[in-house]
Amino acid sequence: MKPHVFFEPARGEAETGLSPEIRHGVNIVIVAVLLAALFWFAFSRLNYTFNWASVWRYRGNLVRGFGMTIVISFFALLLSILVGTFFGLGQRSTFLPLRYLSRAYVEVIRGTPLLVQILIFFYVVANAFGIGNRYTVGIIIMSMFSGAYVSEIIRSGVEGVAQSQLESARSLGFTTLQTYRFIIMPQVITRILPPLTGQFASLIKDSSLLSIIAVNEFTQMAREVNANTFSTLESYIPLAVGYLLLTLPISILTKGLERKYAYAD
Amino acid sequence: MKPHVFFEPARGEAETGLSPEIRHGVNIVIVAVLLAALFWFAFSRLNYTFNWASVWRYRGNLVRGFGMTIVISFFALLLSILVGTFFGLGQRSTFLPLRYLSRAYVEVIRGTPLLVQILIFFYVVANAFGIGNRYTVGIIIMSMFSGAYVSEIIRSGVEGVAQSQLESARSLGFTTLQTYRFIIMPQVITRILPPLTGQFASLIKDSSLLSIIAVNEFTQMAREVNANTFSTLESYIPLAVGYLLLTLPISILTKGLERKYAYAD
Amino acid sequence: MQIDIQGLNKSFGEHHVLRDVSLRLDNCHSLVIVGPSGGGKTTLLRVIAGLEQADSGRLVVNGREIAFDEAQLREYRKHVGMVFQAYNLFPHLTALENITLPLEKVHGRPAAEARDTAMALLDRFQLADHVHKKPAQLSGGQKQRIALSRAIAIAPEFLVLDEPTSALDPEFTAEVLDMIEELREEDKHLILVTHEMGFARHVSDYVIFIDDGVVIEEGPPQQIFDNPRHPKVRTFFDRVLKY
Amino acid sequence: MQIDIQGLNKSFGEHHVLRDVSLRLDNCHSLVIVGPSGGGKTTLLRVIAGLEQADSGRLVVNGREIAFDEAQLREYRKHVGMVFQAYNLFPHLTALENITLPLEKVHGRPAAEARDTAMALLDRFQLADHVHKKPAQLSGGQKQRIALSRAIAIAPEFLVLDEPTSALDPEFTAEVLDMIEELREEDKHLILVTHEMGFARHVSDYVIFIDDGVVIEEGPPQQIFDNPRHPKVRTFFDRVLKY
Amino acid sequence: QEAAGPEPLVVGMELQYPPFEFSDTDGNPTGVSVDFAKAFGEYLGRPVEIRNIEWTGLIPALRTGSVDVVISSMTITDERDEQIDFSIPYAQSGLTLLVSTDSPVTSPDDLNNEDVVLAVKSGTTGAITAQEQYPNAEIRLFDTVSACVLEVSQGKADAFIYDPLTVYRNWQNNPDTTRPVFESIEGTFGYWGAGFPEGSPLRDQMNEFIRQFRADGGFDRLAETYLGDMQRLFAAEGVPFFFDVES
Ligand SMILES: Nc1ncnc2c1ncn2[C@@H]1O[C@H](COP(=O)(O)OP(=O)(O)OP(=O)(O)O)[C@@H](O)[C@H]1O
Ligand SMILES: Nc1ncnc2c1ncn2[C@@H]1O[C@H](COP(=O)(O)OP(=O)(O)OP(=O)(O)O)[C@@H](O)[C@H]1O
Ligand SMILES: [Mg+2]
Ligand SMILES: [Mg+2]
Repeated sequence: MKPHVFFEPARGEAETGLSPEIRHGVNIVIVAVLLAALFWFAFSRLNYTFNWASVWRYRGNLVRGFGMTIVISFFALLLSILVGTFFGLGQRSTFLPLRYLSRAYVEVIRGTPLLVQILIFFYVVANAFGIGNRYTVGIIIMSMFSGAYVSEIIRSGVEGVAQSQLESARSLGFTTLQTYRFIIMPQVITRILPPLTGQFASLIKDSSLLSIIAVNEFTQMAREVNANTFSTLESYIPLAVGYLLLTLPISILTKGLERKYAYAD
Repeated sequence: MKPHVFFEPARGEAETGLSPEIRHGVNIVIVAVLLAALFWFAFSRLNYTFNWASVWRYRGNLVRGFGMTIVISFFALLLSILVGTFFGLGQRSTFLPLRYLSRAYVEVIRGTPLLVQILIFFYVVANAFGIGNRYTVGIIIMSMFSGAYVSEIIRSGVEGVAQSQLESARSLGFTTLQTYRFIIMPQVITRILPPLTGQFASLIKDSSLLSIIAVNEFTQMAREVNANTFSTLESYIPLAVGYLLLTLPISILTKGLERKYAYAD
Repeated sequence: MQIDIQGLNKSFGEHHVLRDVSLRLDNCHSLVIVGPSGGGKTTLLRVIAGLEQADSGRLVVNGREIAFDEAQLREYRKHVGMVFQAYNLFPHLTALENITLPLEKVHGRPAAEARDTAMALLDRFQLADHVHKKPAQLSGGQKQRIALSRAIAIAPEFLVLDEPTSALDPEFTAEVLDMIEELREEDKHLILVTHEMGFARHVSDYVIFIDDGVVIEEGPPQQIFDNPRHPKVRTFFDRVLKY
Repeated sequence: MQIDIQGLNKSFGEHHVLRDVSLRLDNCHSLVIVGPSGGGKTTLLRVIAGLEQADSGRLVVNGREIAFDEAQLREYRKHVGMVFQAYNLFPHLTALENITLPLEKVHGRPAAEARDTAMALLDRFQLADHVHKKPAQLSGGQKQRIALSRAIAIAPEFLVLDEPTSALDPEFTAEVLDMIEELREEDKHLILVTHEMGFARHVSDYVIFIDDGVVIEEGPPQQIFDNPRHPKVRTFFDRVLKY
Repeated sequence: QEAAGPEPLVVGMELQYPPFEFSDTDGNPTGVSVDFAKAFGEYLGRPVEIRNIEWTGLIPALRTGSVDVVISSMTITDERDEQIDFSIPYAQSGLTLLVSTDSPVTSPDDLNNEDVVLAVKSGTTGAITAQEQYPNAEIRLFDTVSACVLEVSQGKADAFIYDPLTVYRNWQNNPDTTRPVFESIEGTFGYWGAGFPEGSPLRDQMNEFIRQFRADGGFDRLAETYLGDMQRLFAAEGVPFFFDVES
């Protein structure tokens, strides 16, 4: 007999009598225990004595860095959606200079390291145009950088919508904006959310490179604590936990949206 | 009159008589000139004398780092497709322990900084299991990291395939593997290639973090040259160009695949 | 309804789908297009509905020239109710929302009014139990009825229907016939494609027969159905009688 | 063909779509299912084709019990030719590839043979000019003809057809009739849903009428069409005559 | 193969600090620390394997035992000492300033001022010093020396706190926009030690070796090879030289 506690009934198959909550709960616990055991084993093999006291002394710095990361990421995330939408649709424009500008933008930004972009943008471009505030510049760079990835995600989503749907919308007299708002967006959102969530997770973590222009965000602070206390694992484990605290809510939110907008076709 | 050289005819609109090659060529040149002008202006405002000679002496190091990045990225890229496919489909499995393991994997890997993963994996996990070769470990870490993002991209693609298509395949007697191979894959490839290309670009650049475990790849070498020559921008510009040289072929290749597999629906 | 089509041509690549189609009607309530599969019926309908630009030719409907300019066309399409051969419902919207969304967003009707309009039509088509289902949960005939409701709900100047009864059983086909009668009384017009000859005969004022992109016969239904001149048309109708 | 259905039930959520359907046929070449839209015809067909599991009940086709076990069902489905109401062609494959892919991959035919089989069918359906088009470039009737060809190409034990002539003009409908005649001679069987009563009468050995998930009348075509006992069935056929 | 020879001595260093530890144009590790490490290997009779590890990774590498010793111009501090064991000092250095030509700063005494912006490299003794001694100044932490230099040369920061060697070289590269202040910052004089995992038996051998190497004039030879002009400049500015260690 198939051990029903481990298997979900396939589409079209009848339920097994076991409540889905119990089945899922049991499996979540099993996986959690398994992973915990793996790490416990690995750490126990390690000849390393944890020294949390010295890191604890620096908790203030970590919290400040965490706050900075939240602020930067939040604005950059919103802006990168705008930037990504603009260049994503720009690549589909019939106005060719815009189309090629969008393509060049995507290729150059995706193709070069963020490190170099930050250096050049801050010390060359922003300098030439007299933009001095490093936080503003940081948010702009992060949204430009992340926007390039977002734009390709959005473009592929929009291109996945069936022509017949666009035609249907046209035949009903929807404007282009309305078509995007009411027809395309709800149809692609479930498809673009998973890669988009990944991109946002990357954005949050990549913002750590802003430390190169002395934006003292979370990673930089952890590095600093590490440099001061020389307890590497002790300062980086809170770092991992902190980032998880930032990315998990986004994951949960987007999972919810995915479910909300799910429809069969 | 609409300036036809800047506009592509819309779907269903007649051609304008101007050959598409000329139109596209002209616009590519215009965009290129525009961007060049912008950077020329920015750099001319910068009070900085470039000293390429000292960087040139270190070209050998840069080339070696470049080679290392190519090798690491190449294997990690291939492996990350495997890892991503496994966990992407794992999330759709009816075998619940696998499903939750896949979800946990994606959330933890995407949610925590690569830096921390490298440190923990190399110094704790690989250490406990006695894997010593840092290049092997580097490739494994990079593919595990990138695989989490790839898995979500693949999952969203696969979930975007219409139920009716799967049913059609089932009714014809295709096996699951054949359905993925002949029906799902060709239908999703155009949709997942743009985000996947972005992910591969990220992978190539993120591999620079492996320098923390003494894998001397491209970025590390550029930083070193930078430190050794006391130059500030001269070593980073070749770095940007080098990464572009790696990511552009991937972009071009995937654009080609996108076109090849394109179909209307 | 006034229709004036002159020398319409349309190709897809090598494939010449409409060849020099010309037609002039001055006072016609319902134009029916019949002909063999792949003849170009849908393509002609799409050109008339302003969804596809012809390669050459001129098209005037009710005194309005249909030029391929999106802004103008949008205004035009707002007043055309279209039913696609494949229905083209929005898969992410419920049956009800499929009808109310264009009413609210394109025609600016208040939500309550849009809902009432939609519910009245859905009731009439016996869909009251299915208003909150999405297209994937509906049967073929149910989808077609919703597509019809969506087209009629906007109170269009005229209707363009591509095989509107292909998935409907005789009962609902009769219902559609009744509806078309009512529209005729309200002085609304329609252009439709069908391959059900009984239905075509009932509904048409004027019939054109398209084969391989060419109008090979046209005229009032009595003439076309009972007395076709072109041999192809004759064999076509003979087949209907065979079963 | 032997069919033995006992107490079949199927619900989608609250909606009870098939209610206690039972049917026993011992020697029937072609079973036709008719009834009003939304009555459950497609659902019943999908259960018979092994695509949907019933909530309860038993189903035996040609002595083989259809249980919901994917591995077994796959073997079964390989010998059933299915045409869906919405055709369900693969949009990324050309007309030809839509037919040859299952032949090559599922039935292991050599590429050349698969191609010949496909071309013969496509020729017969006058699709020789369209073999390299993808579904989006084909007319409704063309798509339906390809779906039919795909189902027939695998030389199935029996065919399950959901409104296989809904998009076809009388000429091709007659062609489909001829084909079905041939299949009958080859001792192949079919189960089909249609709402074209003329077609149903021609093609059927046995007819069942499903309304609201219940078989309300069944019998040989003469009895059902000329002498229906159930009042609902009677009014249903009366409508056909109205136009 | 085990018997082919003694196990190699694995030495960790960040090859980003010429002329102490860096890569030559062929990519081979070279510099004062490299030669020093090799001499130590010879002393032990073990071959030396240099591993280029990013600064942050050095101490974990020691603590998890993936390298035997770190010789990377690392200043001995109390906090580092808590995590690893240090040898006796083998070199020393103080901190000096690279100042923007636009800045009014002329000596370290001007730094503890609200109007002053200090650029420091994260994780260095310069960063620690800035935070401890100049709480009133605005302190910006950067990842790289080049960013610190750019800040100063573009006038975005007043001064960059780093060792005299780096300050000298960067001033040479940006003579129009920067100037050095070689006067050592008070209390920043630090000793460099080799790092070992806690309790490593190699430490005593290293201590022994350092004394012997100094006595043999090994450090003077290294200074001559790698730091010739620098030694003269330090003398002219009155700055104590790297190898003028007492003990
Ligand atoms: N996008 C396209 N690309 C190429 N050929 C096309 C395209 N659209 C339609 N065609 C071809 O044009 C011809 C006419 O198609 P159309 O859809 O107008 O036929 P129809 O008369 O509506 O047929 P049916 O009754 O089967 O729906 C067909 O042969 C079809 O294959
Ligand atoms: N997935 C589903 N979820 C909910 N209801 C469904 C689903 N699929 C079908 N139904 C409902 O089941 C009923 C029967 O559907 P079915 O497709 O079998 O009808 P049908 O007899 O084939 O009708 P038609 O002639 O219109 O194709 C319909 O009322 C339909 O709305
Ligand atoms: Mg058509
Ligand atoms: Mg049906």
